[in-house]
Amino acid sequence: MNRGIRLFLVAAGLIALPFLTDFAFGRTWVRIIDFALLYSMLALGLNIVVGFAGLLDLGYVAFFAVGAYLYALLASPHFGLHLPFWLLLPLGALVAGLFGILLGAPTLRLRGDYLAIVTLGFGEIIRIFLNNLNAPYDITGGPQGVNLIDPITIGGFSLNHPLSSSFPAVYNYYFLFLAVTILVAFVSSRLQNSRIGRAWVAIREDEIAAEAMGINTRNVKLLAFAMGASFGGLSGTLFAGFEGFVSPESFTLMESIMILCMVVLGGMGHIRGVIFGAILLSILPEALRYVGSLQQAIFGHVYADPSSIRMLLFGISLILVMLFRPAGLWPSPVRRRELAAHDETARHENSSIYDAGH
Amino acid sequence: MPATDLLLVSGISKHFGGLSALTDVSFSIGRGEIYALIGPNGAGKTTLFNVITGIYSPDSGSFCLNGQNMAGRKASAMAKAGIARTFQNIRLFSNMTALENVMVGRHSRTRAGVFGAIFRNASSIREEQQIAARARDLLSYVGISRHEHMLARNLSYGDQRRLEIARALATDPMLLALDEPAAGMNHSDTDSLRILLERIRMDGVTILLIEHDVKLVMGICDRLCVLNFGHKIAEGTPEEVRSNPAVIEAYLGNS
Amino acid sequence: MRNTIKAFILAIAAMLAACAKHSTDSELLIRIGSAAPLTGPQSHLGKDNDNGVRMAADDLNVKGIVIGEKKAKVVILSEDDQADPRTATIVAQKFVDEEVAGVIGHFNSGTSIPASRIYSDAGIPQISPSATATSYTHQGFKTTFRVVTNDNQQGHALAVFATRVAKRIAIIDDSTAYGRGIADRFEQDVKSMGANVVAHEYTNDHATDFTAILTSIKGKQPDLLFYGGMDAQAGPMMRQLRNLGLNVLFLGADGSKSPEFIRLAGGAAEGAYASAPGIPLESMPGGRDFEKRFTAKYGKIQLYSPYSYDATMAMVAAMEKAGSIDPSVYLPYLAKSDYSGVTGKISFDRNGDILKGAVTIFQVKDGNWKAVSTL
Amino acid sequence: MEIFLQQLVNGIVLGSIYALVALGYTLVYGILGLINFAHGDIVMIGAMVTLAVVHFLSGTGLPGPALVGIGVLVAAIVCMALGYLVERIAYRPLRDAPRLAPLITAIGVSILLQNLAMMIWGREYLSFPPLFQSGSFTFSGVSISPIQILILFASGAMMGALSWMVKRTRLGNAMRATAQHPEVATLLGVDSNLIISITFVIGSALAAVAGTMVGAYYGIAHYDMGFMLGLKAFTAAVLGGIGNIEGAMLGGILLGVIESMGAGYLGALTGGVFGSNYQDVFAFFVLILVLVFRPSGLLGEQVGERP
Repeated sequence: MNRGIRLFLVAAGLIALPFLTDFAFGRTWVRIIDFALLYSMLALGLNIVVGFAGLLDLGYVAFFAVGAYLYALLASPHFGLHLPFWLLLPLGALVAGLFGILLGAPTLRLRGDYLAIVTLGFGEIIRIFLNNLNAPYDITGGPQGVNLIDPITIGGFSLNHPLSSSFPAVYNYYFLFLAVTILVAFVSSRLQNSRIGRAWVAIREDEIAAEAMGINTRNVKLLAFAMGASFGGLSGTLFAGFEGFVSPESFTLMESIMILCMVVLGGMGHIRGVIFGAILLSILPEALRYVGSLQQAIFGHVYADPSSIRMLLFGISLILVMLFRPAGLWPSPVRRRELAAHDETARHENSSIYDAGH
Repeated sequence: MPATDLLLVSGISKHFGGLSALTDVSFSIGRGEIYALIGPNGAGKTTLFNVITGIYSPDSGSFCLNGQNMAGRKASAMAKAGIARTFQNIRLFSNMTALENVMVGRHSRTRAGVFGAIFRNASSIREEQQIAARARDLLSYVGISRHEHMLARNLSYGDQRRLEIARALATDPMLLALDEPAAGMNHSDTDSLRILLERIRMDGVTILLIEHDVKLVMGICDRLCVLNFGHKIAEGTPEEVRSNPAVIEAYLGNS
Repeated sequence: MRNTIKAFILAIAAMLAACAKHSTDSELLIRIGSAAPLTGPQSHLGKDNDNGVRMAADDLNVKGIVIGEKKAKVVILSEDDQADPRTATIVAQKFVDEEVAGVIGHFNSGTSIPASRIYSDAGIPQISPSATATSYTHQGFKTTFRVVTNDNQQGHALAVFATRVAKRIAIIDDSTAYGRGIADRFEQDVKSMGANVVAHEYTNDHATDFTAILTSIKGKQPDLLFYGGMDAQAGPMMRQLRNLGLNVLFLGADGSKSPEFIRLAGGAAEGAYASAPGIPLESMPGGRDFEKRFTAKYGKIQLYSPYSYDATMAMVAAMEKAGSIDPSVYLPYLAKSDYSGVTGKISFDRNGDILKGAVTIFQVKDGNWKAVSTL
Repeated sequence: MEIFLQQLVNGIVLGSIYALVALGYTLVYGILGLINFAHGDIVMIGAMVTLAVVHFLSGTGLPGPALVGIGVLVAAIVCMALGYLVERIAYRPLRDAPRLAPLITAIGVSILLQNLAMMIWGREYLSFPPLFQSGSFTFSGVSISPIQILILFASGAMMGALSWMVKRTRLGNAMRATAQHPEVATLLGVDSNLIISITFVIGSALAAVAGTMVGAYYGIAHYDMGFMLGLKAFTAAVLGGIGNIEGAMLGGILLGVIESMGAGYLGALTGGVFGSNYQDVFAFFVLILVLVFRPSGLLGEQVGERP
C-alpha cells in the first residue's frame, strides 16, 4: 500500500479510537488507553536503556516518579506554586534526565545482573525518600502524597473540562498523550537510526569492542540513561496532571518490573514492538476483569472468582508468550530486511582485491 | 621534533596478581612498517597488545604514538588517537549488519549528537551520508560488500575477519593492530589476507601484527619482535630473528 | 482451527451480551459499586469490606426496598483496585460508565482520594468505610463521605487514652498513608498533653522482622508502645516484643483491632489495646446479630465489614427517603443522613466526615477483643 | 552495649535466613546465569506446605519439633517437585533465547505461584502455632530464643553441607563443570540437563527449609511473603558475589547485620534526620558502595574481562 495512504489510515484510526472505544466498551476503556499511552512512553524510555544500550534497569519507575512529583509539587497547593504546564513538561524531562545521569554514573562499571540490583536499589531509594521527606520539613507530603494537583492547562484551557457531554475530559487527555507518545516514538526512532543509536547497540552487543572502536562507552551509556530517564519524566508529569494525586504507592518496584515486561514482551529494541507490548500489558489485566462475566455467559455460572484468577491468568500469559515467542511478540524486522537484502546484493556483486586472491 | 617512529614503546611492565605478564618491554615501529609480535603461547603478546590498545593500563613504562604519551588512556582514546584493532576471537557486533558494524567504526571521526539525530539538520544528514558511503567503500575494499545487509553473526568465518578489519579501518587509524588475523584461515584465505595487508600498508597505514602462522609473518613483515615469558628476547628483520639463538631455543624448548 | 475461532467469537459476543445492561420494567435495579483491594497483601481486609457490602445488599433484598413507588433490588458490582491509585481511577471510571447509583469504597486513602475526583465529576456519592486520611474529605467535593473517624479524630482519642496510662511513649508507624497519618497525629497530641515521646521508629507494610527497631526502643525504656499500621504487622510485632522481654503496654489503632491480630500474635496478644471508630458492636442494637450472621456467612469479621455494611445501608436509606436512585436527587438526603447502624449513628458533617465519631478502646482479654472505654 | 549486642544477634539471625534463601539464587545463577525470580515464591510455598501439614497433624499429639520435621520433609518434597517443574517448563526451553526472556518467564512464574497460593490458602495471613518452647535465654541482657538458636544452627549446617557438596563430591564437580563450560562438560559425559535439574531441586529443598524457618520464626505465612524476602536475599547474593556459595552466606549475614544496625542506629548517627525509615536506603547504599569498589561483589571472581 502507498505510504501516504497508510499514514492517513493510521492517523484516522488514532483519531477515531477514543470515540469507537467509548461507543463499544465505555469510557473506562478510553481511560485505560490513556494509561496505555503513558506506559508506552515509559516503555519507549526503558527501551533506550535496556533495548538499545542493553543495560538492565530494574529501577526505571524512579524517573516516572521524579517527573510526577516535579509536576505535583510545583503545580498544586502543596507549596502554593502553580507553574504552567508548558514550563513543567520540559522541566520534568530535564530533571528526570539529570537524575538519570546521577544514578547512572556509579553503575557504569557494573555488568548485567549487578547493574540490575543496583538500579533496583536506586528505584527503592527514591521511593523511600519520597515516602519519608515529610519530616522534619514537609517536602514531598510523605506517604499521604500530594493532592489537588492542577489539571493540565494548555493556553487557558483546562483539560479537565469536557468539551461537551460527548467529548469528556478523558478524550482531551487522550489527544495530548497521543501527541506526546508520537513525539517520543519519533525521537526514539530518529535516535535509533543515528550515530548515537548505533553506538548504543554496539555497547549492547560488545562493550569492549565498542570501546576499542573509539566509542566513549561511559558518555554514551550516560546519554542512554539520560534519554531514557527523560521520557520517564515526561510520562510522569503527564500522569500527575491527569490523576490529580500522586503518592509513593504508584512508584513501586512492581511497576518497574511491569515496564520491563512490556519492553521484553513486545520485542526489545523494536519501537513498534515496545509500544505494542505496553498497550497489551496495560490492557490485559483490565480485560481479564471480564473473566467473570465470560464464565457467566459460557457456563451460566461463575466458577472461579475473577479477582482471584485475574492475576493468575496474567502470570500464565507472560510465561506462554515468552515460551512461544522468546524474542518478543513483535521483534525487530532485521531478519526480514536481511533476507530481502540477499537478492538485492546478489545482483551487483563486487569484485575486489580481496577476491582477486582466489 | 618530528618523530621518525610512529609508535615508541619503552619499558612496559604489567602484572596480574603475582604473575608478571610483561617485564620491561621496549620496541619501536616506524611509519609504514608491517611489524609483528611473535612468541610461544603465554609469552605476553596479547597482554602487550591490550596495553597498546588501551584495554589494560600498564603498571610501568610508557608508549608514544606520534610523539605523544598514551600509556594508561582508555581504549576509546586510543582509537581516537589513531590505533585501531581487531580481536583474536572475533568480536563483531553480531546482531548488527555488516554495514552497521563498519558505520560504528566511524564513531570517533564524526560528531552528530542528540540534536542532530533528532532534527536531522543539513550537516547531520550530510555526515550520515558520508558515514554510509565510507562504510560501503571499506566493505568493498575488504571484498564483502555483497554481504552489506547481512547480520554479522551470519557471515562466514573468513568474512567476519575481513569485516573486523574494515571496521577497524573505519576509524582512520595510523596504526592498525591485528590480533592473529589468519587464525583458523585456510591457505587461500591467508594468501588473500596477505594481499590485503600489503595494500593497507601501501595506503599509508602502519600495521602491528600478532600471528602464529610463522610463514605468513616471515613473508610479510618488515621487522618483528619476539616475546617469551613476558620478556623481549629478540627484535629485528625476519632474517635476523630467524638466526637468533634465543629465539630458536624458545621455540624448540617450547615445542 | 476454524472451530476455535468460532468458539472464541461466540464467547466474545456472549461476554458483550452479559455486559449489556439488563433492565426489567417491574423492578428497579440499584447498582452499587464496591471497590477494595481483592488481590495483594491487603486483600483479606478488602474482601472483608466487600463482604460487608454484599451482606447489606442481601439483607436489603430480603427485607424488600421500595423507591418511589417501585420495588427495588440492590446489585453489587465489586472491583479490585489492587490498593493501587492508578487502578483505582480505572475502577472509578468503570463504575461511572456502568452508571452505578453510588460507591462504597475505596479501602485505602491512597485509592479513595484519586478516585474521589472522578466520582465528584460524575456526581456519584462515594462512602469509604475505611479511608482515614483527613485530606480525603477536605478536597471540597460534595460527593465524598466516610463512616469511620478520620486520623485526626482517632489520633486524638488514642492520645487521650495513652496519656491516661503512660508517661513515656514510643511510636512505630508502617510508613503508609494510614499508619503515618495516625501516628503523626498521635505524637503531636500526646506531646501537647504532656507525655514524653521517647522514640518514633518506622517499619513498612511488608515487614515481618521488627526486632531491630524493638531492640532500639527497648533501650529507651518506654511505658507504652503505639503502633500505627495494620494487623498483619502488629501481630508478629507483638510476639517479637514479648520475646525480647520488653514489658510495655501495646496500643494500636483500628488497623490492628482485628481477630487476625490476636491469631498472629499467638499468646502474646493478651492485654494489648487498640482503638476502633464507633461504638462497640455488642452494645449496639442488632450488633451481635450482625456479627453472628456475618460470621456464619463469611467467617470472622476482619475489620471494617460492619462499616461497609452501615455505609451501604445508609446510602440505600437515603435513596428510599429521596424516592430516587438518581445521585443528584438523593445526594442531599445522604448528606443529611440520620441512620442508626451497627457501628453507631451515621450522620455526616459538612465535609462528609462522620459526625461526632466516637472512638472505642478495646483490649484483648482471654483471646478476644473487649471494649474498655468509649471516648 | 547490651543493646548493641542484641542488635548484632538480631542481625545475624535475620542474616542467616537471608543467606539460606540467597543460596538458592546463587546455586541457580552459578550454573545458568539466570536470576530465578520465582525462588522467593518457592520459599513461600515451602512455608505454606509445612503449615498445612502441621495443622493437619496437630490433632495427633506429636510434639512440636516432630510436627515441624514432618512438615519440612513434605514441604521439601513438594518444593523439589515444583522446582523441577518450573525449570522444565519455564526455563529449559528458553536456554538459548535472548537473555531477558527467562527473566520474564521467571516473573510470570512468580505471579502464578503467588496467585495459586492465594487460591489454595486464602488471602488471610496464616499463623504458625507456637511449636517451640517460648521464652528466651538471656545472657547478660541479650536474649536469644530457642528458635533463633535453631535457625543459626540449621542454616550454618546446611551452608556447610552445600559448600562441601559443591567442592568435594562428584555431583559438585559436575555442577562446577557445567557452570563453567557446558559444552565441555557434555563432552566429558556429564548430562548437563540432569545437573541443572538437580541444582534446581536442591535449591528448592533449601527454599522449603528456609520457608519453614521464616514461618516458624515470625509466626506467620502469607502468599505474598516470598517477594520481599526473595528480593532481600537476591540483594544479599549480589553483595557477596552472585554464583559464589560463601559469598551468599557472607552477603546474607552482612545484609542482616547492616539492616539491624541501620534500623537501630541510623537515627542516632544522623542526629535524628534519618531514622529507621531510611533503613533500606542505608542497606542499598552499602550495597552500591561495595559494588562501586568491587564490581563483582565481595567474594565474586574479579576477572578482568579478557578481550
